[in-house]
Amino acid sequence: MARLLVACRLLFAQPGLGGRERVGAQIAVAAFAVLALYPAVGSDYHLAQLRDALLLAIFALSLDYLWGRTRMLVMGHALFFGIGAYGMAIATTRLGWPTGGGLLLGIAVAASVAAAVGYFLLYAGVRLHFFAVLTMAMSLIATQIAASWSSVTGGDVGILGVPPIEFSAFGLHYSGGDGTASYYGALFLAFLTMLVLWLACRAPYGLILEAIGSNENRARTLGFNTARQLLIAFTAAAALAAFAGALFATTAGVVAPDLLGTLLSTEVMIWVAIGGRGTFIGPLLATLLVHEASQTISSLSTSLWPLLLGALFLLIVFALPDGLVSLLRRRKEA
Amino acid sequence: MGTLLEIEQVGKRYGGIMAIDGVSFTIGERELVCVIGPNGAGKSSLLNVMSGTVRPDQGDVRFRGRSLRSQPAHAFANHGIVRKFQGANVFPWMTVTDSLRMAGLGVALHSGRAPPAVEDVLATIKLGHQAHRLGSMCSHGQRQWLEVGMTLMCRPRILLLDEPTAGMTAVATVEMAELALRLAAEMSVVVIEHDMSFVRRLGCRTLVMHQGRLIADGPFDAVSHDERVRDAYLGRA
Amino acid sequence: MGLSTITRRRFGGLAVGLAGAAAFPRALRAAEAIRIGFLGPLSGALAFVGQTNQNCLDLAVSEINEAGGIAGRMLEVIAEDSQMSTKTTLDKARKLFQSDGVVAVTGMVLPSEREAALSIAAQVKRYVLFPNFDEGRCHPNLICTGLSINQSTVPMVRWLTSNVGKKIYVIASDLATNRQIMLGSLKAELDAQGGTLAGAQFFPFGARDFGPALQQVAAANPDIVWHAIGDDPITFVKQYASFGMKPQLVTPLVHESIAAATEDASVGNIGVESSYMSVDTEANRAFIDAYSRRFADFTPRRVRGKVVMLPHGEKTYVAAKLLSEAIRLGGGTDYDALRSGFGKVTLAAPRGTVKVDLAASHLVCDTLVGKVMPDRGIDVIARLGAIAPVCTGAKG
Amino acid sequence: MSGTVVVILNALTLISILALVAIGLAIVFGMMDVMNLAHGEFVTIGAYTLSFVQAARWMLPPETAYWVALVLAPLIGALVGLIIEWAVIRRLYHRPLDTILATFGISLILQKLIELSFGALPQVVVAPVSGMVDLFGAHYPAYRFLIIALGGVVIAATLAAFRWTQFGVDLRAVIQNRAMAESLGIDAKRLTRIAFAGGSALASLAGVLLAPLASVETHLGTFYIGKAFFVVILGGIGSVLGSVAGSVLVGGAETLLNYELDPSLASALVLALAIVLVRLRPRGIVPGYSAAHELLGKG
Repeated sequence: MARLLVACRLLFAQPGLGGRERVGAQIAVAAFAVLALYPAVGSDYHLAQLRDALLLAIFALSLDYLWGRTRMLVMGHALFFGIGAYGMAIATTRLGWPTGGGLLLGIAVAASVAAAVGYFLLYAGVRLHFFAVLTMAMSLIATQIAASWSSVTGGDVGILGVPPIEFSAFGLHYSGGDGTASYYGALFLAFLTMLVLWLACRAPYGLILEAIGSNENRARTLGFNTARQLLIAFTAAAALAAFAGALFATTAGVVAPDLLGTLLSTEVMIWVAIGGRGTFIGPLLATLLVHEASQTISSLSTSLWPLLLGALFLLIVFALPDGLVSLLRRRKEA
Repeated sequence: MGTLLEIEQVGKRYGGIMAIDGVSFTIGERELVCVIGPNGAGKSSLLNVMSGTVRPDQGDVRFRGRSLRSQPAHAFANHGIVRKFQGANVFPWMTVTDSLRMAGLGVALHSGRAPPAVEDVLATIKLGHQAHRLGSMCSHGQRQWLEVGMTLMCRPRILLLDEPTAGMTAVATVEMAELALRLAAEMSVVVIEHDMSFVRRLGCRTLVMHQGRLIADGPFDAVSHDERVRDAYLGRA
Repeated sequence: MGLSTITRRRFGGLAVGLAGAAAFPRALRAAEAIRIGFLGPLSGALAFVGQTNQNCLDLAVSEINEAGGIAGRMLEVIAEDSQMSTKTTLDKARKLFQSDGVVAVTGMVLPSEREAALSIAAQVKRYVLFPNFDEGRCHPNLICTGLSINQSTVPMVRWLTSNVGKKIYVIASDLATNRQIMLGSLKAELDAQGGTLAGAQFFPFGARDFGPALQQVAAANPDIVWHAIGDDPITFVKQYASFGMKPQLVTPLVHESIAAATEDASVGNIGVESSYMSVDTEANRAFIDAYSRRFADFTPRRVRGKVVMLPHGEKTYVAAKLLSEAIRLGGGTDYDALRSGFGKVTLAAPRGTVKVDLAASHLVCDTLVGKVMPDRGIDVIARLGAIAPVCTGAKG
Repeated sequence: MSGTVVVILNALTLISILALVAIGLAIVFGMMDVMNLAHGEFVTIGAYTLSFVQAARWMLPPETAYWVALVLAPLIGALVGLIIEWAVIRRLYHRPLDTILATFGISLILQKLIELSFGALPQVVVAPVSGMVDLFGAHYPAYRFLIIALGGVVIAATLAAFRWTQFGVDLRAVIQNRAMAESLGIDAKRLTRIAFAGGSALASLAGVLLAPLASVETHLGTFYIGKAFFVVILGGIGSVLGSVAGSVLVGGAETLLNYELDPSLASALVLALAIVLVRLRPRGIVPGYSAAHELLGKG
């Protein structure tokens, strides 16, 4: 126990705030302030839209933690988001559990799947593209299972009637069915997630992940059990994705097989890539922006949006190789 | 002087080539050892086996009598066998300070003992003025020092240095030799080198490898006069 | 007609469409219009179905508007692409209902799209008009303009056992509705008629090689193969024909578009539907002619001189016409007015006279048996009458 | 007896197509470390070439036009491949992860361009031969025999070219050690370009072979790309023989399991089996020497 405390102190000791971090922190505080004031002006529709985007931002942060720090790409990350969503839906509609139980079920199943598969693959030295493609395969399998195993998952139609989260604490009542309340809930959780991940990764723990990501062999010879570290990071990312998925299920009210599928997995990769891998605030804001932008683009022209979106991706790759955050950085440095 | 590491009949094959062929020797506590040999003699392969980076096909590596044969690379480091790579293998996107801080954590978490102070190691490797420079921005020589610094953060019992002076100025080479001699007072140090003047300066026990075999083992002066060693270097063997 | 001309016209049309959209801000176009939402797959594997639905909705709306609108108010379509994704369907449904203020949405193809749209519609008390055949889903906010299982599969099995054969093999997409409801109803009716189920196989979406399945079917030697490969009926029909399969192919997925895309492979296939392009009513002739004129460039493919149109299109067209009648009869666009309106409608639809059964969320209309002729047209070879819809799927 | 033959023939049909799609992917992946998510679109391009040539006729009956398309499709695939390589891929050689984003964008654009040119409606294509043939005691569609034969010949030719021609030797050299190959005077950039175009051509050829069995629509390729990636990972990145072996394994297992199990379960089981196999042979059945492996240790 004492040893665990020592380890925590070693791993999560916080260094002073660096110059570049200060810029990021300012952006984060400004973004939070703007978003917190948004309900005063936004319509119900835009509020609900932004709330969903904030939940998806948690999902994006879970990938950013993994991909940005350990360079480990999960091409089927929606697998865990979907498991979280299905866990919530099955627990609340089939088993009659409260939403808290659904949250735990989704997270527990996702973390167990990640731990089992991760142990199996990571300890065998499966990395990089191999790992990425295999996770894509897992998401394909899961989509198929969700569509076929209809007695549990509702099949292709999915599960309907997932209730919103409701709870009372300290004499206050929170109701996820209320637009403004659920918006603030999502806002709080998204920024809390970002804060926690940022604090963890700016501490020495983040250095370890960075070292493993950039040169695993070297890290191993420095005494790090790299496979175990990667497994922990993978499992944590899966749990966080499931958390986001479970929350999403409560606001959407339905879950369907494509929540586990490759399209959502690709989208989350794109959000993180556009925001700038490993920057946390970048992917969070990118999720909000890209989600809104792709909604707008696809409403602008129902027939041409794939062209516009495809062009946007190419533009980002060539014009903003390090994501949106690099734009700010470049300006700062210039 | 007790025995710390035993290399016993180690062999490693790559395709049709025996990179290491039945090599045996021991390394004592606080012993300084140089490994020399012409290109392709199997020096780096030997170091890979000694540090657990590569698993041998035959033979055994024993640390204080315990076999490490089936142990993963990180376990070697946690036992105190820490290596520096050839050609300055640093982390490009980490500052010097961050690299050192990170390097100390692995072993520290395993042993429960705090790592050495980053400032002390910075002073030892003379990079105090470069503390906030990124690994990728360091000169080749600075990276060599940084690599050594990272190994020191692991509190090594046996330090394995693969070509520590490659790309260094003459002055820095002298400094590296001094550091190696100083470190040998606290730990065992094994150095693989090409630079004969450096090896001569260390003036320690020297192992000579040739075509995967160990052909000589003794004080540098004796080894350097050995007929077989001369033949090997001149390509007559 | 050369391909290059199609291409040019298509691109030209796009350019004009874009310019038009840019020139007239949405708010100015129709201040007092009643809005109806289109939400269907305009991209992805089912884009052709979605686009056909969109065409037919546009056609119906312009006909309504040319006839003076609904009590003087014009009808306006706001279209969104569901992208075949649940998340996007939720987002777009929310936009249509909450931001654009549409009275109802239609155009969905997949049951998952229907459910996603319905979950938002229920929150805002609006209607979803689902233009596809389905498992018999019932919901207070839903009206399906296609046949439910008890209107299609059940009478069809009865007809088949007395006219074609008693041994049926089922090959279907691996969907919950197929596995549980379709197969269950089919088997129950088959048992009741003294037939036998020779076997059943379910394929995941994206399955493209039916060789092994067809070999097993041939070994089972049924009289009839009932197929419901929803994601890619064309591939299935082509492979079925290429293996020289003997049993009669029967499917709820038979229409002129598939017949035209499969060369001779579909000829002789029997289908069950609520409408075909060849249905002989005045409304249908007018509808098919108008569609052919207006969407002559939509696809080069023609059957019996008319532009190929899917039965989904007719269902969307009917949905729009039903909605406008319901608004007129109910005297308003809110849920209660619409509900009472739907209860009163009797519409001369292309497929024939239809009424709404509110309790069952479906229409009352004739069930038609069609057969693919060598000219790729489909003839109605039997009418199974108007069967009252029953909830076989989920309720509420 | 005849049942077994048909099982084998069914497996061979799937294997031929999978292998043709996967070979190009494996080479590009191995040589350039590029995960080309737009590779499936070349299959679509091939299928649309067939429907276009058959629709245009040029005074040929569709059965004859098929053979024209069989020659034309690889050329068009190669041309489009060259353009994409020149415009995008070559600029991203050192940014493997960005290629995922870029090629996903290209895939979206290509699909939409095809749809804009030909419409969303599935295209009509006609097989050059029809009817059933009795061979090896099996009653089997003639066209499927043709797929197996043509696919087999092309795969064998590719294998031979990779193994015995100077081009193949150079290519393998680049895959194994790009820097070394370049220092030996091999023009790696040119070779990469040719390999990319060649891989695209093979995928387009697969598209032609496949088209008469499938629904020719703009998403045709996407159904194969996932499986093809899988075949490559399983077979060994950068290895042509590996891709063939991977195809045999995935195609064979899926066909066989289809006879015993529910098809959904079968394809899920194949993917799960493949994961197990990758665990046991992390570098694939026939390990290629690829940049991707080396990346593991590089900073």
